Amino acid sequence: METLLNLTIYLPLIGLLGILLVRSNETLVKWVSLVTTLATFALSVPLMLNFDAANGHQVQFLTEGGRFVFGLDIRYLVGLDGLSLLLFMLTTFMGPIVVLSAWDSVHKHAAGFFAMLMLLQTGSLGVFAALDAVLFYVFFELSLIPMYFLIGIWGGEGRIAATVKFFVYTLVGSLIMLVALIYVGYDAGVAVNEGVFTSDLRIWTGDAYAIPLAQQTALFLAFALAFCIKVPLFPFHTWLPFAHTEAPTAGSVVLAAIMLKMGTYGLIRFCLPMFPNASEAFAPMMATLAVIGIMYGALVAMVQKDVKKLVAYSSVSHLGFVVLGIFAMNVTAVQGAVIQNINHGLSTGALFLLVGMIYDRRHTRLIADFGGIASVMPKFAVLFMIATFSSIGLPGLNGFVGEFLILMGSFQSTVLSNIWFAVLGTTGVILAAVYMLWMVQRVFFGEVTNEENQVLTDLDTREVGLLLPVMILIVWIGIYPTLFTGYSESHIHHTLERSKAKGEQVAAAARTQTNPAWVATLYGLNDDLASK
Amino acid sequence: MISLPWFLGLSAVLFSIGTIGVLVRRNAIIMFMSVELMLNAVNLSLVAFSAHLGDIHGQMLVFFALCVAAAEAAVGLAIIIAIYRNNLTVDITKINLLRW
Amino acid sequence: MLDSASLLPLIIALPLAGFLINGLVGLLSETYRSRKTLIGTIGTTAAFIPFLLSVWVFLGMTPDSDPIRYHFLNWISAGDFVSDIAWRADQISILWMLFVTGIGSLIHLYSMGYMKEDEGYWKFFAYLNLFVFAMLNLVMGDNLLLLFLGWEGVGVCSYLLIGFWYQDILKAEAAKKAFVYNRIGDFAFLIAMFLLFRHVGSIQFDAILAGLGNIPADTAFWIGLLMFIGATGKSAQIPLFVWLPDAMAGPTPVSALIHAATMVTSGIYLVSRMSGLYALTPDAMLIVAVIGALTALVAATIALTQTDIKRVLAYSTVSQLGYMFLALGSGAYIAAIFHVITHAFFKACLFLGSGSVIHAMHHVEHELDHHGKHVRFDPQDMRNMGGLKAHMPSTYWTFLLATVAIAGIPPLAGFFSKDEILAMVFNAGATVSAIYYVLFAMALATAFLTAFYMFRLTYGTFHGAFKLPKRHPEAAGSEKYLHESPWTMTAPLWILGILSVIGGFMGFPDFVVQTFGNPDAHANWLHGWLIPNVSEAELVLAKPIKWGILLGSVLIASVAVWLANRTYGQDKTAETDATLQTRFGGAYQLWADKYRVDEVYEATVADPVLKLSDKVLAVFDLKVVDGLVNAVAGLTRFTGSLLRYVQTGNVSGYAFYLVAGVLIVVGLILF
Amino acid sequence: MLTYLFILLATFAVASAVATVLSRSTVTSALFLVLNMVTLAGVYLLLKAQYLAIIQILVYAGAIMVLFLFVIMLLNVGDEEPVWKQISIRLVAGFLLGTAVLAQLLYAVASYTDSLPMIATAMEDVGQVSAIGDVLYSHYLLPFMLTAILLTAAVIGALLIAQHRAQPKSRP
Repeated sequence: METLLNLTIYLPLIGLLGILLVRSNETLVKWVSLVTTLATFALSVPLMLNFDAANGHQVQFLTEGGRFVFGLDIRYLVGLDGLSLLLFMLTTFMGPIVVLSAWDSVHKHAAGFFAMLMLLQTGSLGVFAALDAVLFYVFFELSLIPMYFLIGIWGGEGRIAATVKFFVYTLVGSLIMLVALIYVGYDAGVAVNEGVFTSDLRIWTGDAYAIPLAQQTALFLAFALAFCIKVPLFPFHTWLPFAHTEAPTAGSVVLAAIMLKMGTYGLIRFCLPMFPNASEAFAPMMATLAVIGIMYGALVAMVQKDVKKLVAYSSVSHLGFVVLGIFAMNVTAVQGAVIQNINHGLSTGALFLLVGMIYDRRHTRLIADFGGIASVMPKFAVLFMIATFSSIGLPGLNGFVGEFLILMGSFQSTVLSNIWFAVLGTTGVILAAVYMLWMVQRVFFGEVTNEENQVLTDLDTREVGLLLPVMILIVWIGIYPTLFTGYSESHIHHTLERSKAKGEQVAAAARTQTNPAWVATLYGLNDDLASK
Repeated sequence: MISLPWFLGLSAVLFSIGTIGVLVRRNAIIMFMSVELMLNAVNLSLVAFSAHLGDIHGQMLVFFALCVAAAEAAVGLAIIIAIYRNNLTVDITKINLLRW
Repeated sequence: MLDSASLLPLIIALPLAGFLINGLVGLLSETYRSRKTLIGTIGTTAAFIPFLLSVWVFLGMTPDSDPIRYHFLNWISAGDFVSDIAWRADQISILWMLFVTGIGSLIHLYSMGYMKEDEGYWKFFAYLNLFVFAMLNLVMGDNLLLLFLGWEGVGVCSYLLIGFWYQDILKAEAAKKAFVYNRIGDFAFLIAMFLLFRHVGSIQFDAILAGLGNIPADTAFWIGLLMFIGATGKSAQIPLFVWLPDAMAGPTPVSALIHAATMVTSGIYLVSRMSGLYALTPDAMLIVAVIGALTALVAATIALTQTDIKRVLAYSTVSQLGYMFLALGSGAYIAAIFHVITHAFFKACLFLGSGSVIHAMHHVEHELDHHGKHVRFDPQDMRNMGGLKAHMPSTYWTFLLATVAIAGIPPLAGFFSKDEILAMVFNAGATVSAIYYVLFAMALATAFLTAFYMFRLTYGTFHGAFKLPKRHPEAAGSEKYLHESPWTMTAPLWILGILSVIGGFMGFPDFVVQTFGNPDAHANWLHGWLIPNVSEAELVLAKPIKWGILLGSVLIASVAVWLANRTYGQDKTAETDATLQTRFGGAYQLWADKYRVDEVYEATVADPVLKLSDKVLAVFDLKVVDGLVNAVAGLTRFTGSLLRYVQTGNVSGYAFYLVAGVLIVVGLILF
Repeated sequence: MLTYLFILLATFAVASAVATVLSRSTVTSALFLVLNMVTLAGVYLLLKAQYLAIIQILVYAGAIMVLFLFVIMLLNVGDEEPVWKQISIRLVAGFLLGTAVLAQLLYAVASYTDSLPMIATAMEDVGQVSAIGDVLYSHYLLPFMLTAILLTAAVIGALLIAQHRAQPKSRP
């Protein structure tokens, strides 16, 4: 099983070599990529089937390499647990779909394009499987590079500006994280690893290692900044609409479905267990930003003239839900956030795929250029409607499950201790209906006003075929989400429980010594003393 | 017997003269020679320390510095030749390709 | 002997199967789409068999039997929160199941005739089946979340069906409007659910009932209020009622099924289901009653001025729904449910009748076209109609029956339910608060108006002369094209018409029997059926007062009918409308403008939000949020642009920096 | 005796260094540098570093400076104006900075004079060729080998850089 996991991660690299071998033959390149991604998915299925969901909090299929940097405890550690499994599976699942979506639309340097997709695949899989912080960081950045080229070479008109913004913005965030990461590595090394730098996440998040309050604050902010830019949380979201609009369809899909998830994944993986006190202290702030993001993203999406931009802003809104769920810090909400990660990947991924299909035909994405499409492209309209309803959270489809659990959880949250976060977040449900349905109305309904739309052809077998698995999953998760939430349940449960215990332990230790005034205020050390 | 500070003082004077040469001359070759002068000054203090401490490693360092100086001279002069070919001058004030 | 519990999933699954068959096969196969009889039969059967099964389940139940449950699967579970997909049939939900599937299958049958010419026939039946599926989930759900699934599901079906002729952008717009208004209600519903879970720890109905004691009084008020706001969205009450009249853009069978008989009553279902909760909070009940009475009156006045036959019925529906909420607010859950059922009968009948009329008018338009006279007129405008009585007897007679029923003339269905509501409101005035007396007066006024405008409609449509030729001279002689609808359409009309006549006897008032016969007799079957399951307020009025209210309501209805006959009876619709307009002046104008609610919402909510988003937020996003990011980047660039002057390209310059730097560093070490 | 010799050598060294820096002609400059190297070799002898003194003359004066002279003649660079006639800010600043460096270095030497070591007893043997050979072929063997590679690389690099290209690029 360990071998299988490693094979799954690196198979796309092998595929990449294959692509380079046959690079002059476009057809062959496409088939090699398709077979590679399909094989990757096929290899990952046994992982899911053999995963012991009841022990989801334990790392499974662990590969433990030796130290590969002299004098530092940096190891090759990959494995899956309940948190990463679903995202890992989503990544392998989206692989063939993304390749298929680019089948007929990429002709410029096709080999390069598909090679980048393969590299991206390995990078993303590595991010989710890595259990060593340095390894995580390496994969985190590795996935950035192919995306930079995907947007920069195969993007639209303003691709250069968009890709530079995307790259620099995320890189700035992750460099700040790198500084924090090195600090934690040495600190943990001194504390629990005989003075040797360690980046083993099991040690970092383990019970033995706790970070004092003042340091927690700075480190939390550094990590959270990196992840919030990646998510992206309001007000760090401005790279997203540009990147999405300029990216080729495949790029948009991977960006929305997988890369944004690295941010929310990081928040759960690093921030909650390592900085329990800081997470709790900053939870209201993060939740405020998340709620602003939910409403703000929705309102701005409402007035967009470009379909892709609209979907991009809707992502800001949806991911606001996820962040809200994470910082509600109870099992219900965090579970909702985990499943909403998957849901957003599916529904927004599907929307980007669909927008890409109509773009291939009409070479425009402006809402005003369409109208009455439903009459000419019925299959397209049906699939688009399903994706839309999933995106606006209709019960019975996947989007609802995540949003509902997040809102339910944050409403009951003791950390947020204020129902208004959930109440205001719920307005996103109304706004989502407004902007999505208004767009649908303008694109699909009414008479066909534009002559060019009169001759559009409906989706062909390839296009329907690549959307069908997504649609099936959308319905499946909507009706039987327990199957999916079951994988992460015990992990979330353990993480929250242990981080709570660790937080109490750190706070108790802090009370026995004098603290700077801001620490005492931020973590309410004085209040507790007074009340005791 | 001459004490160590005398040698060091001489080294300092030579080093400073070399520095001034690098700073004030415009001829690339003379600047280069000034650099050699500075190098020699440093070598001198190394040898002096080595002798006064009775430690041979200082002299070994000078030995290797000499080798590096030789290599450096070869490459540096080659560069000067290349520059001269392109610009027909060795006046470094006229060579400012890296200007903003 | 069939086990009732195992029938429940079948009841749910059949409409879903119908949807999947018609929807998927229709989408994929061109030939299947043309086989309309097959499609219609599948659709109708998928609704009718569940009706038979529901009857079977119903027959196996007694007023105090336990709810029948079927647990299908564990739907959502995360942390403390658990929700199953499980269905239940109890005394309340079985009533809805019966008339949803019953009226549903009648309307399926009707649609086979009505939609015959439409190319979206397969889609229509698929949507109808999906609606029945969702509606059954709504009423059979064993917990609030499954109810919510049905709640949103019927919203989607309503969206799809209102926008069924989506080529007309106005219809698509109306569909979106309906969905969004419903969503506003859903928002409140969700919050209510969160609050409830917070205090009770479950959203399963029995657990909620058991845990009501844990809810503090003020929270109970908020939950009650929020749930009611949810209900106002779905059941078109003030302030969210404006979507329903626009929803008439959908095909008429849809208006009959969704926007009159079933979906719009789900708000009443919800409140009745939560009756135990409302019993804790009289304040919330008062709000429900006030809103209900206001809606009833407001909608009735608007209905008075409308000329579109379907819009009159739509406002009438809103008004009657207001009546039901008034009943709920007065603690008269049984009366409300009673009115839901009778209303379903006569309002479905009225809508289907109007559909039959519209069908005929379309036919006229079509025939005129066929004969080369291209007359464009609105087939729903009653000013073009008149005298249809002679040409469409079945439609006329059933329509008349339903009109009499809604007007509250004994012994038709509407009379009994309306009278019970009036009595209960008066009762609440006597026992709870004097405000209910005001509401009682409003209810009486509404009853008067209802009878009046319904007869205005009937007279305008069916009596007098055919007015189309008068308005469009080219259409002279077009009355010969008028014809009665096919049997698939008239049969449901007759069934519903008869039900409107006899339906009221299921709730025959006890005191009438008690006056003339056995003083302990119970004639009110519905009361006996529901009383163990709802927190009904106790009727304490003395018998003479009850008689007084009964006679009073009959009197008011009769006066209204007599007045309508006098003013509208002799083909004087236009003239009387004009007289009313001069007599009431500004008020009439306000009614005709529908109280300008749409315009007010547009001006106070929609426009500002859109402007805010477009002019402020979208600009803010680009200029301020992104501007800050760019400013940081710009600062870096600016610093660079200053620092680049250090790069003189001059070797001795660099040498200077180097030496100076060494001086400084060594200096720092030395000193 | 040795002291006088040191003073003599030092005077020569400083004078030749100044001349190297200030002379108008590049060739003169180079020749003065050779003189400087030779006097330094003398100073090395005073320090009993015979091996280095010889190497200094062989490598520096013999090889490197010959290379310099070759290049100077190859390029045939003309004489410049005397340094003192081209007074500019650069010149003044250069002299000031150089003086500052000198002051700093002398200060450093002066302030640590007391703690500097006196001449070691083993000094006699340190500079012997045999002593150096001993260390060079044992302890410093690897760096010594690497030196060979470095010199080879330098030769190849110099060849490549100085290679005559078909079309010299004009200055952009």
